[in-house]
Amino acid sequence: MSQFSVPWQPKQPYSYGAPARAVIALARLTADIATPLLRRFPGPILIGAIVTVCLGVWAHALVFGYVDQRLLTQPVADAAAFSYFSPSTWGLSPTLLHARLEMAGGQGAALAGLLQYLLWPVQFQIVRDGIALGALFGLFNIIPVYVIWWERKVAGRIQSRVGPMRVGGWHGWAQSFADGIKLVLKEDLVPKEADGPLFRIAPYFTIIPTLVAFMALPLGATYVFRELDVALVFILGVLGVEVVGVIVAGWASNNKWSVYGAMREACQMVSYEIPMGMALLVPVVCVGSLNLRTIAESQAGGWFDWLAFSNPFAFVAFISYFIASLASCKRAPFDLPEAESELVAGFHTEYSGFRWALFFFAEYASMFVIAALAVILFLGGWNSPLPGSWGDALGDGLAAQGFKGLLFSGPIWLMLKSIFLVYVQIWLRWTLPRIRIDQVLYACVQVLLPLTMLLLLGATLWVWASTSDVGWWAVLTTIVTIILGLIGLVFAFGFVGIAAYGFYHRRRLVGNLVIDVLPGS
Amino acid sequence: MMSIGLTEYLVVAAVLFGAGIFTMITKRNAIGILIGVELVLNSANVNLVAFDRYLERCRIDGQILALVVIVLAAAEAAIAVGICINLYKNLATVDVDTAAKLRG
Amino acid sequence: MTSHTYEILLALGVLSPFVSFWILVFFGPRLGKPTAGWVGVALGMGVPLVLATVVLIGWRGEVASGNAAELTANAFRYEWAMLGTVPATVGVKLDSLTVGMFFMVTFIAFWIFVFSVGYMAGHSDEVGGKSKYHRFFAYLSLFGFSMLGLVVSSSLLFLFIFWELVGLCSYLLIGFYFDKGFASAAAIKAFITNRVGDFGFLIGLMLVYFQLGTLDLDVAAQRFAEQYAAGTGIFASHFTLFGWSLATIMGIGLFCGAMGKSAQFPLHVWLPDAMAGPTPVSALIHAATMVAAGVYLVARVFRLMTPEALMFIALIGCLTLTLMALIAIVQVDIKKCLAYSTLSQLGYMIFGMGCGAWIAALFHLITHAFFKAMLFLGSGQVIEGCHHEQDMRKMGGLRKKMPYTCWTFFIGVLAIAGTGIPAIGIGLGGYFSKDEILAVAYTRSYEWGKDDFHKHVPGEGGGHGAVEPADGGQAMLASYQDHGQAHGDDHAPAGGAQGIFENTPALPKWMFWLAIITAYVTPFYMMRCWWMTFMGKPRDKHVYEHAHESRLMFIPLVVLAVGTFVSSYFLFRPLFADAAPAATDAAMVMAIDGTADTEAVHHAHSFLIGGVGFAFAVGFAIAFLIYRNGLDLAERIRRVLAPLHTLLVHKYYFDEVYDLVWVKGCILVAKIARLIDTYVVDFLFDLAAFVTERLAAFSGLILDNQGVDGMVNGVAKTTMDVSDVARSGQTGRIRNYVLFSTAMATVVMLVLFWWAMQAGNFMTATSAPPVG
Amino acid sequence: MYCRGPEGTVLTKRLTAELAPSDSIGSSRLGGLWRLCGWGLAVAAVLVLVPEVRAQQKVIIEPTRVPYQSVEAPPSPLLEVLLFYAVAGSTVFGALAVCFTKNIVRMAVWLLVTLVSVAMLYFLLAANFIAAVQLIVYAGGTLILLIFGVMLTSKSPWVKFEPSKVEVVYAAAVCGLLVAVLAFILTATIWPPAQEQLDATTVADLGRSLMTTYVVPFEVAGVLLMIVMVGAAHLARQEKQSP
Repeated sequence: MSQFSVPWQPKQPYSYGAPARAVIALARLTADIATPLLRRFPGPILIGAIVTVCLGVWAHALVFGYVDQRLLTQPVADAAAFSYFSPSTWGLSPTLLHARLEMAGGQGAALAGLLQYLLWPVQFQIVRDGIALGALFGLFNIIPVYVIWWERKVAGRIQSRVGPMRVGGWHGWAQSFADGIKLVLKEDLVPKEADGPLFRIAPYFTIIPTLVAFMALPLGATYVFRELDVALVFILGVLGVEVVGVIVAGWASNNKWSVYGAMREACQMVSYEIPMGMALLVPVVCVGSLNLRTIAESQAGGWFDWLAFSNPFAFVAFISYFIASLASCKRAPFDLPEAESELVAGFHTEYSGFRWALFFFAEYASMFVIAALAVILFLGGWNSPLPGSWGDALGDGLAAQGFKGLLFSGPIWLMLKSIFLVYVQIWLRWTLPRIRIDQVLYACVQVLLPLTMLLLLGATLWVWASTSDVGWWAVLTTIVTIILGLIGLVFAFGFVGIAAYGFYHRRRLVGNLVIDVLPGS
Repeated sequence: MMSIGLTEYLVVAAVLFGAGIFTMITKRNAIGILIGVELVLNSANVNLVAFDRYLERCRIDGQILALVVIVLAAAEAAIAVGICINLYKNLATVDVDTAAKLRG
Repeated sequence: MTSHTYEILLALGVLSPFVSFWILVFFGPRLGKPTAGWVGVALGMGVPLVLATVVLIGWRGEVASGNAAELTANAFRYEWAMLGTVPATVGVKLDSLTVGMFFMVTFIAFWIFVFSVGYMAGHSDEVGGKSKYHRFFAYLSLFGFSMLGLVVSSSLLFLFIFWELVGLCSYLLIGFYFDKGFASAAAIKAFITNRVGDFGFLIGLMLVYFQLGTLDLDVAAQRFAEQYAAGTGIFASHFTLFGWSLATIMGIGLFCGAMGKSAQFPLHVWLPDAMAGPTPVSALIHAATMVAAGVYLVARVFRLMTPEALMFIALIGCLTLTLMALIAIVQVDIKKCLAYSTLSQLGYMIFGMGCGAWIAALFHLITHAFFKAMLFLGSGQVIEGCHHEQDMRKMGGLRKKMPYTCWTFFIGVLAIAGTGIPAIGIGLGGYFSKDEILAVAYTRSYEWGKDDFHKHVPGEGGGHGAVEPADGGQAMLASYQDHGQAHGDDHAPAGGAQGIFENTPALPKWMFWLAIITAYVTPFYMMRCWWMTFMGKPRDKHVYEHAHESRLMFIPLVVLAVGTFVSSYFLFRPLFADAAPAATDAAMVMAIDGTADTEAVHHAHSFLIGGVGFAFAVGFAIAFLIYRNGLDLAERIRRVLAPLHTLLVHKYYFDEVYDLVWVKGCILVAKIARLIDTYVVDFLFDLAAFVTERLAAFSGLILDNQGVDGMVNGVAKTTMDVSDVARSGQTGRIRNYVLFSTAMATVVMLVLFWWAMQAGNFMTATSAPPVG
Repeated sequence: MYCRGPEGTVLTKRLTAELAPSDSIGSSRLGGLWRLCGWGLAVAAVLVLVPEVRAQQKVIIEPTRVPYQSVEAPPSPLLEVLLFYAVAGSTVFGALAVCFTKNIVRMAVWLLVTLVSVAMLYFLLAANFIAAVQLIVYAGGTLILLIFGVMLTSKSPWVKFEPSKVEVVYAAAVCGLLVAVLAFILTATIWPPAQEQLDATTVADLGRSLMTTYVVPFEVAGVLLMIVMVGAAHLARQEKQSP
């Protein structure tokens, strides 16, 4: 065993159960298969994965569009009262389905008929919901894992290190999986003086609302689990519930630092929800809807149609929202509830293992949610920056649809933009110092709150003025849009340029550091 | 039982109401009483929204009233917590029985 | 441009100072001392001035191309709320009056703002160690917002709201140095005096609301005319008070507001005291905003005035212009002298309104605004330069130290005196505007009722074209139109006015003569003021040595001096003459244009040239003779006329009389009440107590021990028993109360339920239709 | 004899002494008789007045209205029924848990369960906006305020104040009776038949109502919120340190 002699009784090695062993085996298998490939072809695999995902999404859209058109719409049209809750399609037998298809005309080709039979379970709402929930849960799991990995990489680069490099091979791509396995297997400690039930349940209070927020968050025009007409308010609401978990965790730990962290969180969260909500009202006022799909589709058409560039108030509101959302998901420089240097990790001081991991899952998932919300509301959602008229020129053929789905709209664009905003959050965290609690509250009450109030008022007046029939107003709007859009373009190209410069000169920039001798760089 | 109508919602609201009253009666912590009040207000809101849904002449009105009640409840909670904190400052406890004496 | 464009421009002009106000309120302390002021200048008045210029130029084009009436008619009205059945509309009253006033207010106020930056640079702005610099400009911005809002309001309701805001701002600004007792007292005095006037305004507003059933100015005028035609509503014969119809009461009520704001005769006491504020504030109040608001109000509600009300207005204006001019003669404080001259000139304007000289009064308002702003800023320059010395007796000879101020001030003196060369058409300010008021007054006094008078009335018979822009060459325009333009030709009584004004009396001649005499007094006191300040020899070495000019402060002076020249020469008069037709829907407007050639104009001209054409020379000469060699001659005259001088120095003892009547009166009533309390009420109490005591002592032995005691104790014990039962619930614990009330509610519910079951109609739903 | 309760003993004694001067003067023989009369009067008043009130009540409560026949409601979709019972169950469970929990923070957590369940009830009632507002305001705002208040006022998580057992028994009896009566009355009432397939009320409709018909309550609520903000800040402010 150990060659060190320790003063305490060493624990007997824990014999893992069958599920844990299975997980470990699966992980090892994955690593064994993926590592050589990734080490060999990192670039092609990455690009290929992105393209595959795009094509998969496009194929999914085609198939489900077909299902909706051929299997659901036709039978439902003659059912008088179809409601979402109606189970009328639950028990539809293949025979009956076939009969209905015959009644509908049966002009489909053999392949179409085969497809219909192959896909008949998909017509049932409950089956589709099950599939969608599974996909959602997978997305919900994979996002934090890779955002955590990315954060560690970015942090490393910012601090002139390289970050995780070993696990899995290419740039330590499996680091988060390894951490996850470690955390699952760690002992779940509950302090003796803690309020046990609350302590145990608190992490779930943070993670479940985030998952629920994903349900109403559209990733594309049709990629939403439940399209709500009040989706924006709903997501704000459930993200507001998330904070209860943090507070309860801090309280139940029965630890002074944790309680301080919890109180800071409560204070900060309740304060910043107001400017955040008011900044979010700006696009709502501009578009006139709380439905996220309506808001995103109103920005279709290209870079200059994005809401942030259409209106100076929305431009400032975007920045205000971003700042307030940092505070509301307790990211740096507003990470006072978990300040390591002052509160020894604050509300999750006493947590370990899986419950600790849940907090981090929730944090990184909600980072993505607020970034996606910003993208949908201000940065055109799933629309690409390319002008929509270019896409119209392609026509409506199948290939053209795929091409358009790849280039002009679709979930991939939303993901790219959201990931970029997540990257900005990470970037801010590793470059800005934490601010004091009084500065936090000052910034909210005396700066952001009046600012967002003015923005809301201004946006209202802007919209009101836009409805008037004054000729030169349109000219003014166009000019403002072009100016704002150009500012955005300059930022975007500047960002890309600086990144390219840094990448090209990465060795020169860090000088004679160990990066030159480490593998994978 | 297979038909969900107004009555079912109202009965749920009635149970909420009873629970809220019970909480108000059996708690000596001022904030506990406040929680009871929130329950009672919620039961009223369930009633209002149920009427909104099921009675034709209450369309919109019920939801508007529910909104107003939510606003009032938020305001009431803010003030009540302020009072609790003041109570704690003055008496070093939030036991409402301690606050029952008239002498300052 | 469409009318919406003008409206949006004007609305932006109104909102810009509001934005400036909030910016200064929130970020003022951070902007620091000069920056906050410049923000106020740029956003508070610079932007509105630019917009006002654009609108003015555009509007002149519209008037020239004849689109103005259509634009006015197309103005947008937003229905903000329903007050009962009366809609409260928001909108911009788009006509020449608004455009002209808007430009005047923004132009003058802009230069006053600029001046303020320089003025406040040298002044202490701290109270209790905290700078109030940004607050000053915030107040100024709010003042600008209120005044501009007042000007553009299309509804009486919003006019009243902005009206009150103007009052509030004047209160804040007059009391800017609120740590000094006299300033806060002056602010309170201004506020309370204005409240007295606003009370009347409110009465008038309520009459409009209840009787005319609208708050929109246009609709109100239309209904006014309709009600006159039908003899109903406010013209119903059973509604009279002191022989006045309700319409007259309404008109006088509305005018009461103007009396307060424009400081007319009985309510004028606040204006001289308002000098307690910083000098730019005085300039702002006296030239562009506050006092102009009253005249503007009368011009706006002119169509709601009956002849009786107009006569009342003329009377008040006449009294004001005379009495205040006399006081100005004896003032030694430079700002107070200017204040009383303002009062007198306001009297002229109101008098002109009362006579029907609508255009001339507004014209006078504009010219007066320019030169009075300049005079006040000049006085501010003097006071600032002379180390906060305001006594003119200690000045003298300042022309060498502050030449710009001296000569711009002199231009102001010339303008206010109405200097000009008759029959050539060269003159300044009052020469055109004031003399036109006098000409109209002359016509109203002497030509009125003559048979041939109405021959000069073009378009007689009530056609709408009776009044045309004055630069169109119309000679004398006296239009009497009633409600019925549509059937205007049906009644055209020869030689008499029609409609509501057929009974309009001639102006009493003494009013006209008082105005004429005052036209001689004005040049005298203004020349006296200027001479004492700038000419002669220095009388106080300390003051003289300190005197200097500030660049930032004299630029506005020069600009306003140029403005005085420009504004005198019929720049604005056509604008108001264009606005006048809209005012004559139900009212009477007279205008006299010097270039015309008719008999009545000749009468007026020949009289006025002889009467007041050289009044300025006479006044100047007298002042020059008296003050040429210092103050000795003036002192001798003062001794000779001591009683009169005392009367004037004490301002006819108005403050004392108000103090005696209202303050002391209140105290007297209180004292009398106290005496009654002490000697009558207390006596009765003592008597009752004495009697009761004797009776009780007498009866106690017999009744008390048995019957009364028994009853009292019984009642007490019953009460005790009941309260003992009731007390068991009074634990002072909230949860017990909740428990009891819930139990009671449950019981009540059960009982009701039981009764309802008994009655057999248990709580059936009320909305569903009965089955079967 | 009137001194009861541990708290107000001294005060009550003094009051008793002041209220009953007759004891010191010497009680009269007729006092007892008057006392009897007082009680008799009270009883007579009750006996006379109650039938009077009842008679008047009768007039009000007996309009000539034909009782409606009960219309059998159509069965609801299965999923809706299942969801309703699940959500109603969690609502009721959460509410009861709030009642019977002693620890104040746990109460708040159960309150969270109740509030979220009520929000889901609103979703079932097709009131999406109210549901979202319930989540934001109640779950995200009010509840956190409550927990915040607990944190500021509690010395230890285990401090408990308990009422007496008798009170709990009374409370249980009264509330049980209340719920029973309410449930009985509600189930005995015949409501008008529900509307078929109502769409969810759109936010636009709500907004339009708030800006037209209900503009006064809307504005009053705004003013109230502002007053409350000022008032709460005043209540919770730090006392100024005396120099």
